[in-house]
Order: sequence, then C-alpha cells, then structure tokens
Amino acid sequence: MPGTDARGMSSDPYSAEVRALFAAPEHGGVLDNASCAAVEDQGVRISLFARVEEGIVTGLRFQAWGCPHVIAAAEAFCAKSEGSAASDLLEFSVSGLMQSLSVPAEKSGRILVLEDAVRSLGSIVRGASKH
Amino acid sequence: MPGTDARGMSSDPYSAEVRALFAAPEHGGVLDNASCAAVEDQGVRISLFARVEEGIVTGLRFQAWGCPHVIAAAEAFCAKSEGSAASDLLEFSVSGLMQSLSVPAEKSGRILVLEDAVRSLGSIVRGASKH
Amino acid sequence: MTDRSQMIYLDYAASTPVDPWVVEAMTALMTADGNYSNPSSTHAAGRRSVEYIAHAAGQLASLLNTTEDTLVWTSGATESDNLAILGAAYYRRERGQHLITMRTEHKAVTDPFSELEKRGFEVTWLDSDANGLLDIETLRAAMREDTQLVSIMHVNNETGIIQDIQSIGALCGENDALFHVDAAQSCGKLPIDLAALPVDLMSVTAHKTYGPKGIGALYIADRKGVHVEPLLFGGGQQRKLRPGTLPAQQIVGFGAAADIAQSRINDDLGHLTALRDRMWAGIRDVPGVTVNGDIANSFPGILNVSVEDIEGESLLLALEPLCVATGSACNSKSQEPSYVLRALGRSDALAQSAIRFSFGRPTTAADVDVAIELYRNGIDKLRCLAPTRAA
Amino acid sequence: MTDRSQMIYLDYAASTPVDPWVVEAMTALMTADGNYSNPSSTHAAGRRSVEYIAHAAGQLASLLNTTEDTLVWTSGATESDNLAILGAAYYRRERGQHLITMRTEHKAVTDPFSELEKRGFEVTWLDSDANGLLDIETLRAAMREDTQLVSIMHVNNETGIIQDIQSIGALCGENDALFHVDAAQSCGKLPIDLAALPVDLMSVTAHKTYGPKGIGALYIADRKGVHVEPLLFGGGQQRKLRPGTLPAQQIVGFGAAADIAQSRINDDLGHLTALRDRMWAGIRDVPGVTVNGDIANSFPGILNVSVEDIEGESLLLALEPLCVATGSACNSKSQEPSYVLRALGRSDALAQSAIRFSFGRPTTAADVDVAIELYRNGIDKLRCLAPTRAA
Ligand SMILES: Cc1ncc(COP(=O)(O)O)c(C=O)c1O
Ligand SMILES: Cc1ncc(COP(=O)(O)O)c(C=O)c1O
Repeated sequence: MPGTDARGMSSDPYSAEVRALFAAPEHGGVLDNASCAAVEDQGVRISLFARVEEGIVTGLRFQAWGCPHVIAAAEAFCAKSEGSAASDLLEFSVSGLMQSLSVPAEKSGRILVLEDAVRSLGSIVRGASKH
Repeated sequence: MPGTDARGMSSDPYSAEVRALFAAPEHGGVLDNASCAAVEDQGVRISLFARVEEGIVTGLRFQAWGCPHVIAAAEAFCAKSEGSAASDLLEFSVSGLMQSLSVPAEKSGRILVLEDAVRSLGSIVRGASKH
Repeated sequence: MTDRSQMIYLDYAASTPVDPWVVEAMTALMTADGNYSNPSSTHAAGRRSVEYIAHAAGQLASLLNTTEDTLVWTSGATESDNLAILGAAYYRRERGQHLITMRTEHKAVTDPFSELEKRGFEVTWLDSDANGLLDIETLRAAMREDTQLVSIMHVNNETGIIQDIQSIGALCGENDALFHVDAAQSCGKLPIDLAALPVDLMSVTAHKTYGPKGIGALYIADRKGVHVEPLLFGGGQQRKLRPGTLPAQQIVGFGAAADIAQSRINDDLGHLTALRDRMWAGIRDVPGVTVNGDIANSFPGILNVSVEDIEGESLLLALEPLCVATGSACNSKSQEPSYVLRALGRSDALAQSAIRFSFGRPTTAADVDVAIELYRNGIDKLRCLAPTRAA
Repeated sequence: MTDRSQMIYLDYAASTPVDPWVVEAMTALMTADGNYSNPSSTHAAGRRSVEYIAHAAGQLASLLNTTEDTLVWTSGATESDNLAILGAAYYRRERGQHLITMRTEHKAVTDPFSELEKRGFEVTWLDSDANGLLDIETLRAAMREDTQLVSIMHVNNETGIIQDIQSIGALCGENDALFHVDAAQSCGKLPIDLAALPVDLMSVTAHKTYGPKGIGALYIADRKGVHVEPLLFGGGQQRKLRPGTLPAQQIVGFGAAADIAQSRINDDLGHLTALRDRMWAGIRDVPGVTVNGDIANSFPGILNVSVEDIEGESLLLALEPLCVATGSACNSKSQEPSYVLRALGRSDALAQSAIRFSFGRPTTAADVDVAIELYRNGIDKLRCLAPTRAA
C-alpha cells in the first residue's frame, strides 16, 4: 500500500531468529591464545577469534560493531562453525545466513564483511597450522 | 469560522416568529367583495385583499408566492393592520417588519414587494372610498 | 425550532452516519495500548499501526477489486479529485493541454478544471442530455490529438444518474487520454470492478458510505503512463504522492466501512430501490412534479424532483422536520438554482423547486410515508397561498 | 516479538494517544441523532453540525489566543505547512521570489521549499548554531529587499529546541516579509499567544497533543497583506481557502484536545520537565553521551541524546520494549543519519546513534527508570561486544 509507504516495511524488520541471536550472543567476546582476524569495512567492524585443534575449530568468539543483522550473523556463524573443519573457513559464504536470517538486500554489503573476516581467519588459521 | 464558510450562516435562517407565521398564516387566502392589489416583482407575487368600513380596515387577506420571509411578512402585516386606519396603508413601510422578523439584508428587495403591494392597496382603497 | 426527536434524515447523499462497528474500529486505534502510534515510526507500536492500515487498504482494495498499492489515502474526494485532475494534467502537460469534463460534475471537479483553464490549459465542457446522461458520441466528437485527461463522474450527486464509465473509459483508452472517475457517490453503493473497468484514476470518500468524514482515497491504475504529480510535499509517506502522518483511525474506519459495504451492497441496493420506488409512487401524481434525472438509470439512493410553480425555499421549510437537500449540499447555501439542474435544461424556476430526497440504510418505509405526506401537504399549502395568476 | 504488555511508549513527539474525553466528543459526532450531518447542508441537522464545528474553532482559537476566523482546517500540519509556504509564495510572487528557511526544519517545510526552488523561487537555507538555535543576526544578514516569506519552526521535532519566534517575527515585520511558524510540536504544549506574537501564518496539528491524526489548522493573521492562495479547489467551504466536506468529528476532536491542553498546559510542562530531568540525570554519566540540542532552551517533552561509538540500529533494538525514535519518525525508515542532527554539525556516527526519548502525559517516573536502565545496559552490552580498536 503506497498508502503506507510501507510495502515490505510493515513487518518486523527482524526475524525471531535475529532477535534471539542478538539478545543472547553467546559467542560474543574474545578468546585468549587464539588466532584472530579483524576486518573493518562498510562502517562495520568484526573481529573473530578461533582456537583450532587438529584441523578442527574447537572454539570461536566474535566481536562486532554493526547493526543487529551483523551481530546476529556473527553469532550464528560462531555457533554453527564450532566443531567444523578449519579448512571450511576458507570457503565460507554468507549466502546461507543471508537467507536463514532474512537479511534485507540493502544490508548485504555489511554481511559480506563477515565473509571477509571468516575467510581471513581461515588463511590465518591455515598459516598458523603450517608452522 | 472560515473553517465552516458559515459565518452568519451557522444559525437557523428563520427566527421563531418567522417559523410561526409561516406555519400558520391565518390571513392567507382571498376576501370576497374586497379591494384587491396585486404586485409581481423580484420573482415574488403578492395579492392583498382589504375590506374597509368607515376608514378602518376591517378585514385583510393575502396570497403570496415567495420565500418564507415573504410569506411571514405578509401574514405579519395582515395580522397587525386589521383594525387600523385605511389611510395608514399609504405610508406603510416594511422596515419595522424587516427588523422584527430578522430578514437578511439580501432579501430586502423581495420584502419591498410587500411595501409596494400595501401602498398600492392604500391607493385603491382611497380611490374606492372617494366614490 | 425543529423537534429533533422527530427529525427525519433523508440526506444520505450529503453524508451518512458512521456505522457503530466502524466507530468501534476507529476507537481501537485512538486509545491506549500503543495502537495510536505514528505509522511512520519503526518501533513495534509503529509497525502495529502500519499493519492496521495495511489491513484497511486490503478492505478498500477488495471492495473495488484492485490491489492495495493502487490506493493513495487523501482527506476526502475533494482532495482526490484535485490530486487526480491537477496531478495528471501536470504530469502529462508535455503531451497535450486539452482536457474534457462535463458541466454537471461536482464542484470538486469543475473547480480544479476552471483553475487549470486560468493556468493555460484548455477545457472542453460537455453537455449531457436532458436526463443528465453523457452521450458517448458527444465525447467522441470532443476528443482531440492533444486530449490528455477526461473526467466524468460515476453517480451524479444531485440526480443519482449513472454514467456509462465502461464505454467512456474504452473511448478514452483508444485516444490515449487518461480517464478519471469521481466515484464519491458510488463507492460502496454500486459494484465497482477496477480490474475490469478501463478507469485510470478514481476518487472515493468514506463519509458517503457509513465511514468517517475527512478520509478518502485516489485509485491510480498500475499501468504505464498512469501517474500524477503530488500537490503536497514533505516526508516520504505514500511514495511521496501524498505526505503527512497517515491518520490511522480514519483509514481503519474507511476500511471497515468498505468491508461492511461489500458484504451488503446488494441488500442495500434492494432496500434503496424499494424506498425510492415507494417515494416516487407516492408523489408522482402531484400536478407538475417531474423527476430530475432518469429513474431507470439512477442510483436508487437518490430521488430528485422538481415541481412547477412552487418556491423552493418555502417548500423546504414546509417539509421540516425532513432533512433533505435542494441542489447539492456543497452549494446549497447559495440561493442560486443548482447549476447541475440548469445544465439539464431546467428553467431557473423548476431548478429552484428541486428537492433531493436521498435514502440510506436506516431509512424505513414509514420515513418515506412521512416524507410523501409532508411533500404533498407542503405543495398543497403553498399552492393555496399562491395568488391565482388571473387574480 | 515484543511483548506488548510491557511495551513502554516514549515516542510522544511522533504521536500521542487520543484523550478518552476527545474520543467521546468525536463519537458523538459520528453516530445517530443527526449529528453526523454534512455541515454544508442547510437543514437543522446540518446547522447542528456547524455549531459543533464553531464551538471547536472557539476552543482552538482560545488556546492560541486568536479569533475563530483566522483558522483554516486542514488534514494536518503537513498540509498546513504546504498551504502556508506554497500558498504565500504564490500569493506574493509579484513582490519578490526570495524565501528563507532553516536546514533543520521538518520535511513538511523543507520539501515545499525545495519544490519552490524547482519552480524558480530562490531559497536561502539558514544554518543554526551547534545547539540548533537560529542566531537572529544570521537571519538579518539573509534578509533582502525581495524576501517575501520566512519559515522557522517553533519547537524542533528532533531536539525540542525552541526558537525565539518573537524576535524572528519582529525582524520579518521590519522587512515586510511574511513569517510562517510550524508549531506542530508546540501547539497545546507551550503557551502561544497569537494576539501578541508577530506571526503571520502558523501550522498546527491535533495528533501531537492528544487529539486525532489527520486534522490540523493553518492560522492566517487577520492583517492586510497576509493571505495564501489555495492548493485545492472545489465547493465553497472555508472561504475557498480549503474546500471539502468539513470532517466534523475530527474538528471537534481537535477542539476538545485544545480545550484540555489549555487547562493543563502548565501542569503538563511541570510533569514533562521532571521526567526529562530525571532521564538526563540517569544517563548523563554514561561515557560519551551528549545532548543533541540544549536542555536549557528546549521543550521538556523531548530529550535527544547521542553516544560515541555505538551503532544506532543495534542500540534501538537493545532498547526494546521501549518505543523511541531515531531521527524523526517521518524519516526514520531511511537508514540515513538525521539531516537535522547533521545540520547541527554532528558526525554521521554520532547522528546515527541518536535516540529521541519523548515523554507525555501518561509517562511515569517508573517508565523513565526502565528507560534509563535499558539505555545504560544496552550501551554496556554493545560496548562489550564491540572490537577494541587496538585488537
Ligand atoms: C460527486 C462528489 N464528488 C466529490 C465530493 C466531495 O467529497 P468530500 O466531501 O469527501 O470532499 C462529493 C460530496 O461532497 C460528491 O458528492
Ligand atoms: C515539526 C513538525 N511539522 C510537521 C509535522 C507534520 O504533521 P502532520 O503529521 O500533522 O502532517 C510534524 C510531525 O509529523 C512535525 O513534528
């Protein structure tokens, strides 16, 4: 309805999942003795901390400065990727998160900062494990 | 309030007196064997009938085609002038009625038709009594 | 003074009472609980307000068989008419500056056209036949290469006459002229199927169909080339077509009224037809009485009659405590005879004696019987009082 | 989803609930008994409707200390602003085509001025000082021979800052420029004495002061040379300045709201001041927090604060279930930082973190305490989550 200038805006901008992740970001924070990747772009800042043991990501934490979708995406990533192969980080793509969190298209640039951070974390981890 | 385009129009256009006179015009109708004056002007038609005995108006009736103020004024004139001197008819003026009936200024032309009719009746009556 | 307890309202074409269910829906948007929030706000309360508005848009869209996003909320049909006419004229002014309308349109249409004439546009003012109907050939003859907008109302507010907007729209389409319809008197009262009708712009209002005063909408067909320039600027509401905080309670009232209308439009028409026929049967034998319009081709909520040699203002007073109209409500304060009836070829005198009876949902047969009696008696009385021409 | 039962509404600058007494007055104009009649109708029911409207006009006129016949009803402050600005610009266009306003005005003012620029008028856009206040010398310097209209708002909708309309108006008078004031945020909330103020045109709206949405008025001073050209045409209502069936229930609602406001304006101000001061005392020690505006010179119903290095959208979500605004309601759907705060010289980042708390009659100290706690906790949480710059 132009009546409302609200087409697509009338509904809650945040899905229940985004709200839950934002409200209790259990992986928010730093990890000592861990690999760390930090990216700043698009007005968004993300730091990721990973502990990798035998090729497996055993611990993940994030810090983020950004909109709720950025924070929720970072939290969702950490929750999902703990326990997965460190090598997967290099191929990480946010497209699945974009969809499952219903991130509006105009925010995709910001969410891609997470992708950059994860991939950068992936290389750092690989570099570290080569030592 | 311009808000209403109603300045001066918000109130009832008819006074209680006009309503009463219009509702029951007791002098409406014709009088047989009487002098009669008829005037048509300003889209208004008025006929007046008078019976005069020894210089006194003993009976008055009117017929009128016009707005409620015209009808009320004709009735008010008849009611008031029965019993008065026939010679007064010649000097009749509607200004008193205009005021007592709160006739709006834009209708004064129509009410003046009554004045014409009354004065014309006055001359007819005088002519008749001269015979 | 009129005793209100016995007042009989037969002026539903001027305005209607608001359905109690509509009032309830409106009240819920005004008090407590966050529903009063500004629909432009992003927080939960604002979103709720937006949801209510979207629901109402759905209700009005459903009544007219269109989609929500073709509707722009306005303050009433007057504003909708202005937005359509001024807005389309300016939007398409490069294409041509010739416009067509009828003399018998409402002032909310004729006045914007007159204004456009002052501003250099050219307007052709069509005449109707004696019943008020537009002959399609008259329109065809007026069409030009540079005709960019035609505005013809659906139901006339004085006579109830129904124009053939299907044929008119088709002709406009052939000539690439936009077609605007003032449907203030028909929305919610006659079936309107915008998915099927060749109408580009349509003005509607709530208060003629048991909704609140001060809320209307303009339908803008979702077709290439159909657009208007805004008249008001500010904020980004309504795709910048019509800014201002959306009056949620008014919109919800219009939506509810549309919903009710949709569910009972046929019953309403049956009810009104019976009343109108009863009224006409009761007065048609009064000497000198004539219908203004054409009963066979009219919205049955309106019966407009003139009578020979009767002064209109006195007739109106004699009809009290009936509330009826002479001319249209919007002009009836001037003592001028209705320009609409004059355009149908009525003499000043006949036009001046016109009484518009208009019926509504609450009207009963008993109301009509009182109206018949008052009308007959009033005419009798005034005829008795009138000088015999020969006198 | 937000639990509505615990929603705390602190967005009274966007819109207010309608006072129950106002709702009652409105309802009486909508249902039964002939009060719903069209005020343009001449019959008894129509006259009654007119009387209600006249009474409401008296109530609003009394609040503003003016006379009824200086008021024109509109659909809200957006329309009033447009009517004042476009209407006066065209009315006086022979005299000069230079106009003055401020960058920090509401869109309902800036957008009509931008439109006038497109149409060939010249607009000077004044800057304020860092608090949002207009320096009278800035205005004096901008005044020209051909300046015909100056528009400066009374209370800013984002910051609450109060402009010195007395001095501004006096300067306009000296220069024979008309002075328009957007008083959408101050009508009913700050004392306004139009008999004493050198103001030519003033826009007001009901829904910011416990009246219904969709009804406003434009004050047009009864002085030689003060006039506007209409934007809408049709019917003869409101001396042809603004046609359309008068929405009696809306007008009566505005009147009732004005009446209530007048009787409690000082109590309201005391209440709001206490709440605002409590709020500020509760958050002023948060590191990096700053007021947008100037508490000493503000309408106390609004407290707008920014905080360093906090992302605004996340802060807003962290504040739920508070209903508060970022930027102004009318623009807050765009993610752009507020142009008003940018005009005060705030960085994008600071402007973007701005939260407008606005208080109303129903707000309690307990509401404010919850707001304080949520604000402090939200900032703590986001700061904990944020990468340390050195990391
Ligand atoms: C045919 C027609 N058009 C327009 C209008 C104006 O509508 P509104 O009162 O909603 O401005 C009316 C009624 O007043 C009408 O009957
Ligand atoms: C300062 C100011 N001017 C104008 C408006 C527009 O008022 P309305 O919503 O009545 O159109 C508002 C609020 O939305 C406002 O705060």
